[in-house]
Amino acid sequence: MSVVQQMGLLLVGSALVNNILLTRFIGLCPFFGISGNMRTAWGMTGAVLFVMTLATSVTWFAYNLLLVPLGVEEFLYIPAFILVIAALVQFVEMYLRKKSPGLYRSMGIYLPLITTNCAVLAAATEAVKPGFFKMNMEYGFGLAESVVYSIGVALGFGIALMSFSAIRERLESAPCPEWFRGTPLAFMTAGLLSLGYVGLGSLFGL
Amino acid sequence: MRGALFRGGIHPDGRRGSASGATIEPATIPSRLAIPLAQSLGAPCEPLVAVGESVRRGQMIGDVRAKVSAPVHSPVDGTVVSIEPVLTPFGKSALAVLIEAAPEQDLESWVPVREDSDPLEVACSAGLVGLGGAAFPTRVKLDPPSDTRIGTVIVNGCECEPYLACDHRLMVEHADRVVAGGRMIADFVGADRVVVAIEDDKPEAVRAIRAEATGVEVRVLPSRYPQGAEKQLIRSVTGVEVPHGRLPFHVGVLVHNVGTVAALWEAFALRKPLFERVVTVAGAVVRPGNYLTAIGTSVRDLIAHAGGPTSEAGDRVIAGGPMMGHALGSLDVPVVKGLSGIVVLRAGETAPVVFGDQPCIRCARCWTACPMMLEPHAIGIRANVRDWDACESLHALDCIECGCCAYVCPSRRPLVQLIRAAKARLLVAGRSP
Amino acid sequence: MPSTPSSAPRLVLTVVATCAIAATGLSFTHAATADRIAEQERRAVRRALAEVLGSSEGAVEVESVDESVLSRIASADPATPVEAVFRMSDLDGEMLGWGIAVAPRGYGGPVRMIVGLDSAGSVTGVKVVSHRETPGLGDKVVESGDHLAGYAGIGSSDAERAVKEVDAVTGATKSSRSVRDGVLAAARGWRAVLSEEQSR
Amino acid sequence: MSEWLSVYRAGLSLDNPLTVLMVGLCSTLAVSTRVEGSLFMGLAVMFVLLMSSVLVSTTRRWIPPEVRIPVFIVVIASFVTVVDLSMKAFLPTVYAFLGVWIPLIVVNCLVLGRAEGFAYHHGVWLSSADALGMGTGFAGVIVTLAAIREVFGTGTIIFFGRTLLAMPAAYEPPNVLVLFPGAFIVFAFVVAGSQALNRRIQARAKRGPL
Amino acid sequence: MSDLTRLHVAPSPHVASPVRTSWVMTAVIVALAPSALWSVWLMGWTAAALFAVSIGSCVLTEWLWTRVAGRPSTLGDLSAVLTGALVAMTLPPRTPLWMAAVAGVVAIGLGKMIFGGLGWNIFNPALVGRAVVGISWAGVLAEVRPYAGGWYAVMPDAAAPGLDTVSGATRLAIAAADRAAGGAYGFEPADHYRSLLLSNTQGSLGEVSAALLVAGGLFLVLTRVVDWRIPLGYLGTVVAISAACGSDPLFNVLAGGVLLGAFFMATDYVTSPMDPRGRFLFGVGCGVFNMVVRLYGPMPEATTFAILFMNGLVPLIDRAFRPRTFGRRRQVA
Amino acid sequence: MSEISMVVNAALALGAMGAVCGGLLAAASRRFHVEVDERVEAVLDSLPGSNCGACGSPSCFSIAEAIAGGKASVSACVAGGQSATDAVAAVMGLASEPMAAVVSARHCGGGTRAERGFDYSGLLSCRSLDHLAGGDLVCAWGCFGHGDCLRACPFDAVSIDERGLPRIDPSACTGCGLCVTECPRGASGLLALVVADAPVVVRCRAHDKPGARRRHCSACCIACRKCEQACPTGAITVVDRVAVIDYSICDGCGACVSACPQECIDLHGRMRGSAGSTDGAGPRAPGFAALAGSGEAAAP
Ligand SMILES: Cc1cc2nc3c(=O)[nH]c(=O)nc-3n(C[C@H](O)[C@H](O)[C@H](O)COP(=O)(O)O)c2cc1C
Ligand SMILES: Cc1cc2nc3c(=O)[nH]c(=O)nc-3n(C[C@H](O)[C@H](O)[C@H](O)COP(=O)(O)O)c2cc1C
Ligand SMILES: Cc1cc2nc3c(=O)[nH]c(=O)nc-3n(C[C@H](O)[C@H](O)[C@H](O)COP(=O)(O)O)c2cc1C
Ligand SMILES: Cc1cc2nc3c(=O)[nH]c(=O)nc-3n(C[C@H](O)[C@H](O)[C@H](O)CO)c2cc1C
Ligand code: SF4
Ligand code: SF4
Ligand code: SF4
Ligand code: SF4
Ligand code: FES
Repeated sequence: MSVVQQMGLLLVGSALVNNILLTRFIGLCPFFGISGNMRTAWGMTGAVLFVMTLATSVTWFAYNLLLVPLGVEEFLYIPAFILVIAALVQFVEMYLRKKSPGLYRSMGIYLPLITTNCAVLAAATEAVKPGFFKMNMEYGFGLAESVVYSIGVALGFGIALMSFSAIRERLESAPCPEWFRGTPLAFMTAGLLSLGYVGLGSLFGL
Repeated sequence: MRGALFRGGIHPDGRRGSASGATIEPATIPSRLAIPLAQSLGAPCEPLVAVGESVRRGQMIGDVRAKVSAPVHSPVDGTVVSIEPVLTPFGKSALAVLIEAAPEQDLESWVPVREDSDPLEVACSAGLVGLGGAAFPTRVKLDPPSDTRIGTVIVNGCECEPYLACDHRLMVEHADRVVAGGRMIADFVGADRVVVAIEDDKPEAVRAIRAEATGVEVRVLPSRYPQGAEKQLIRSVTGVEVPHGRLPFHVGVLVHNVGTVAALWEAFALRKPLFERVVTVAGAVVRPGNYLTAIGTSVRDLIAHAGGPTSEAGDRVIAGGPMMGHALGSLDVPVVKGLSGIVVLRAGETAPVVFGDQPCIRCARCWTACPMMLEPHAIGIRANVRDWDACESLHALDCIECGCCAYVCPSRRPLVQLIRAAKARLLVAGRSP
Repeated sequence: MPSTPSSAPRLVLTVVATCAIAATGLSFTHAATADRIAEQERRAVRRALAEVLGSSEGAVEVESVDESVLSRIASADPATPVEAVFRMSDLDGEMLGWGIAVAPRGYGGPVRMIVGLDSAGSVTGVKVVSHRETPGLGDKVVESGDHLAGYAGIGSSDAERAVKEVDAVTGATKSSRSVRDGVLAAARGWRAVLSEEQSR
Repeated sequence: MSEWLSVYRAGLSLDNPLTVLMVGLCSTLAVSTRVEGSLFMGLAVMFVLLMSSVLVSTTRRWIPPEVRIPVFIVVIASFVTVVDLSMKAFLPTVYAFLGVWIPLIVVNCLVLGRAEGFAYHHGVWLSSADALGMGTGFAGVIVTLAAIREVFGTGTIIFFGRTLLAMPAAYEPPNVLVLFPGAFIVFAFVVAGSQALNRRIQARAKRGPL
Repeated sequence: MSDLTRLHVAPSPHVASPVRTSWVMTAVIVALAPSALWSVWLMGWTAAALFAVSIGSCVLTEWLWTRVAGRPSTLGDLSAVLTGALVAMTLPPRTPLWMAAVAGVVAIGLGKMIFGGLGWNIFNPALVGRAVVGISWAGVLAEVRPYAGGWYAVMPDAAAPGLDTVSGATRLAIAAADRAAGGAYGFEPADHYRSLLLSNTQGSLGEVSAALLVAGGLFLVLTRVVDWRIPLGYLGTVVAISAACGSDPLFNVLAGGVLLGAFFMATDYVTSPMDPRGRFLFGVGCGVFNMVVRLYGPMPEATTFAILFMNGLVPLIDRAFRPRTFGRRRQVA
Repeated sequence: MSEISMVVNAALALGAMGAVCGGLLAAASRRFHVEVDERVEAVLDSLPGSNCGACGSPSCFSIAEAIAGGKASVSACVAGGQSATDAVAAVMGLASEPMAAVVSARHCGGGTRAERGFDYSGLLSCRSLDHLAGGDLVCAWGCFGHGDCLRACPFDAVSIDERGLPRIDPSACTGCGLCVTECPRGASGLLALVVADAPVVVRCRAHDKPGARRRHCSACCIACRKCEQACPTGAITVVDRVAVIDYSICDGCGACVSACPQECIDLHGRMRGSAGSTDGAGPRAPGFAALAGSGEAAAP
């Protein structure tokens, strides 16, 4: 398999087949929390893409250049990763707020949400720590694969979030029964949305 | 020039009982007329006469100092009996001069329009307004901003509404006036091209105009509603889209209805003010026809003149055509300058009763039919939940209320009414289109 | 939020102190649990190994083969990852057979399983240790004793033919195939490597 | 004490983390295929919540706001690691089921949300009430969800090898309930149910003596 | 009421086209009828019972729902009948009747009414019902798939070489197995054209005759009930991908649920985009998903999931493709 | 690895990361420090938060910004009334401005008792109906009863009663006036804001000739002046053919209510000596019940 093919499969696998939101239940709080509005969904998608890629690269270095050499990866990876991510996100937020108010307004306000988004930690850990998720793909990537992988995850996050948010926008005016309005309907929709992803299960053996 | 025609549109049928074969004949003058003082777009007139005063045929009885307005004239010799609010056929309440017609009427003479070297003043004091629907003061349209140049005058003879035939008959019977009037307008505004646009379902009118047509072009357009709508017509004739928020003169075009053009000719050639017009009475009436009717005649009298309703008549009477006209709540409303026809619909012919809760099935028929290329279903849904901002961003204000969307909707959603509600709301909030 | 920022050293110190304390605490926790975790894992493996050989946990001695042997076995069937190979004997040191841990691809992820082979290279049993197959569909295959038992007795020499006689479960072909792949990989590994290894 | 109780109770119904605040959804939907695992998930979250709330509320005076998030999150991560390692050591079968969801408690929005939103602003006493209330509310919903999914989706509820509840033999369990679409769909109904319940509680509160 | 004493006022327009929602649904039902009747003829009472049960459960669910909600019945629009018929057509002939009933309840209850009824659902109700049942009882459905008996015996199926090597599988499954085995079964797609076109009893009820489906589909396209872009995009993509990947294009069009899906299910107004460009893209998306899963996925067939997946993207597609309002440049999203 | 060295390694690793992260944030908090106006938050907390728009701003947040920035008065929030004004003034450290508490009141009692001049089908919306042929009510001042006011009210203060008329709950109404703007006849006084404790309301605002009025509505004010005579304080007078109450004089005795032969005056706010305060559920309420089932009066 050529490198391009491999990266392509990695992208399809991480974005669609193993869609982080709909098939693996990671990052659901923002998925439901901020999908009410299309603009916000856009902003969040951009922010997640940015942070996820950055966080994965940084954790890759922290893991392979610090934790593993010191032999403490087994029990320190959780605090170490999340510390790096939290600090990074907070730093970016402060930076944007000061230096680029425009970008801050469109993207920065989602950053605090992302600090504690499971998706970022999960994607980073998955890409960096071998065997974290039991999946058909071989993990414990090199830096390049880790980054491609996290981009894929972020794209999958974006696709699901945007389509879900467009759906919710349409359902806003729906005459759905009073007792099911709002949150329950959103979950129902997510359930049916994920039905389509069932069909992608194990595609390309991913 | 892009594409031949405007996009969208529909082919409504139901021209049974249309009056296209009936020659224009005068309607009887009723004993009492109510002449609303607000008959054109813009400022309402103030009465120039007092109760008890006697008035002459053609005498100006209302006027106002405003750029956008048009004076009104008495269509009869008679006496002012009252000045009070009446309901117009379009559902608005307006102050009207009530005149008791004198028993003897001289139908050949009138108080002539004041002489003036400025044609605009003549057009104004003749009370000319657009007879194609919106009753926009003609004077204003003849006076485009000095930085624009009108290259083309389009005489709108499409008459695309089902049933209506007054424009058709005017073109057949008074082709000379239409052509001469069109050229007259071209002279005023300095246009080098006059186009008479006629739908292909009126071959008789095409022949008549062609016979007279010196110095004007005749464009035969496929019949498709709303071919006669100004922006769509300009698109069909010139291939240019009037940009959003702009008026026809921005693209160098002036559109006038054939009735307006003929009335303009009369104002200049015969010095006759606009106090009567041809009104089609069609549908379930005994004698469908085109009646030269004095402004102020009540619709009840006019229908009576046409022989009254037949046994097929339902309970809906339309002022205007069935696509854009207003259903009347009472027959005691006066004929006004903007009223081109009265249609008595047959029972069962009307669009079924609706209440707005039939769901949109997203069939996209309205989407395809809308000549303004809007998304009527979406505006309707948003208007229903009072999301006016969303309506605005869906360009609700661009809607021309042609009714194509509601006509084709298999779910019979009251789309036009919903959109109109949104528009009213947005205009109140001061959002300009 | 107070609008005056705290002093920089204080910020750094707070974070470093927290981190240091946390790290220390965690190393002690790790120290306290590490042995037990390792023991748990060992026991799980032994239990599984004993099971596929049909004997009891207390009655076997388990010994991993060395890396070079493992890699030779793995290369016998490159399509299926081989994770570990154990040599098993009874308490007297009598050779009982082999346990080969393989991880073929299933429907939802790798199906990690242990294939037991006796000293003649015949399959003694198959046990799936962990998997991500669909509940109610694939998991019926990999968890069903009956289906897995179908592989018992297959000899290494004609494994390619014999595994086909085990019927795939309708509706879960892919899961069925993963078990078949695993057994096949074990058999091939035995044929290529262990058969001689054993005689040494 | 009554304040403690009312804070505690809020987590159970009107401020339930899952059905009202909608935080901590991931692990809930992911592990709620089995009652057994869900119960331990609930306990693990409750433990981490309680420990970190207590620690945060006692030390909050010394933590500068600029670095509070990193500090909290390290604290939380440490407790999570403790749970992770202990569960691996003492409950290997449960751990095998919960898998990555234990490490992911770190980013369970519920935990940090309460540490920052509540414990940072309140004393130990109330923070413990909040943590326990939220924890109980979380555990209650996740176990309910798991019970529905397990009994209808597999036909039985098996708790440490013992069958607690079984559907009649003729029942063909629909797998969709234990797959990911089922998680969303069943949860939709659980939320609808709890909203109805909350409305009744609120209505009663309104009607009650003034 | 010809004396015009009491008038009726309503908003314009005062006339309307004769096409009504129930008329549209009837047209689709009529287009489906030949296939449905043919499947009943071929497979006898089992098929008839399946139709009856799934239509019945759809209709009953909708009726009960509106009744409990205290709203007027919406059965008159006939969409529930259509959903029921389509549910049946996606099921294999020997499906247990209780399963068809569940599919109907899920289709109407969870797929449609809970969103607010006709017009509001995001996902194709029939496919929601089918997918839920398919996921829930995949094993059972796999077992009931092969059909033998009924009046089918009258019309012998074309001999299918290699059929018995894999028992009880659809032709697509055989093709997939053959592909996986590198052609070991010697599967020859062309041998199956005839039976796929006329009398295929190996698949679900809606797959009995590709010819009748195409006829019904063309009827809908020609009467402008459905937009040609969706079926064209869908089928065109299926052909293109199979040709590019060395699979028989015609076989891929005829076999499985692609034709039923392309003409009758992807075209559902409610769950497909409104813009012509969007519709084409939607069709293409369905085709891509369908073919990729067929060729590289674990399942031999994926029409259901392909359409459901694309349904989820429809609101997004709708937002991306909006008409350019007359006189305006481009729509700002 | 010995236990000690592991502990040291661990502390070292995490400590180092902590140092880097802490340092980064410390530097950032310094370099990128931004002043935020906390008063915006505080003002926002004092507002009702219903984003009703009655103040003319699109959201509570934007008016909070304006208030905090000194661009709007502390009493800008119409809906929040006196309590919001006081709270905002406290935040801003300014003196509170007294506001006259008002509520909305309906001045029509027709409903099912008013004649409709034609049948109507279309949206059940007062505004839409008003656009068509001037509305189906013969009375040009009356209430259509399709509840545009109800839909406009952000505070759920309006309901439609069994006579097909909106009933405004004075305890829920904040006096924001959105219903008045929304009502197509709000401008002619059908809905109007009155003092919050207005005890009684005249349910008619028609100005045509009482004789004609009577023909198409059995609930109208007939300008008989019986209320004028009954009122001990002289608060109620007939002006322009309809009774009008001067609330600065009215003391809520209710004499006019029983004097009116048309049942045209009834309770709105709290009557003197009575406990409840509901709109329209006056002494004659039971009589109204007989006119039930008028919700869809326009349906043919
Ligand atoms: C607010 C407004 C302003 C207009 N101003 C002008 C104008 O300045 N010059 C002009 O020629 N026409 C003007 N028009 C007339 C329109 O171009 C159009 O001819 C008229 O409204 C009739 O429209 P109809 O298509 O609805 O019948 C104006 C129309 C409106 C509504
Ligand atoms: C939907 C629609 C249809 C119209 N159809 C006609 C028509 O058939 N004939 C016509 O003269 N004007 C029609 N009009 C009015 C024209 O747009 C335009 O206002 C008129 O021709 C201008 O001429 P006037 O100012 O002399 O009335 C229509 C307007 C609309 C919005
Ligand atoms: C939700 C879902 C879950 C599935 N899970 C499995 C599985 O666990 N194992 C498996 O082999 N196939 C699984 N499949 C694949 C299908 O059952 C597929 O049809 C089957 O693998 C091949 O069909 P056959 O067994 O009829 O030849 C799943 C399919 C779906 C839709
Ligand atoms: C062309 C067309 C195709 C349809 N296809 C389906 C379908 O595949 N499944 C279904 O449940 N309903 C179908 N319907 C019926 C109806 O539109 C559908 O139930 C709505 O989604 C219900 O809101 C179809 C209707 C039309 C007009
Ligand atoms: S009424 Fe408006 S929205 Fe409807 S078709 Fe005409 S222009 Fe388009
Ligand atoms: S025509 Fe009617 S049903 Fe069709 S999309 Fe438009 S509003 Fe919806
Ligand atoms: S008060 Fe006005 S808005 Fe309210 S129901 Fe009456 S007419 Fe409609
Ligand atoms: S009843 Fe009117 S004034 Fe009172 S709160 Fe509601 S909308 Fe505002
Ligand atoms: S628990 Fe909230 S995003 Fe995962």
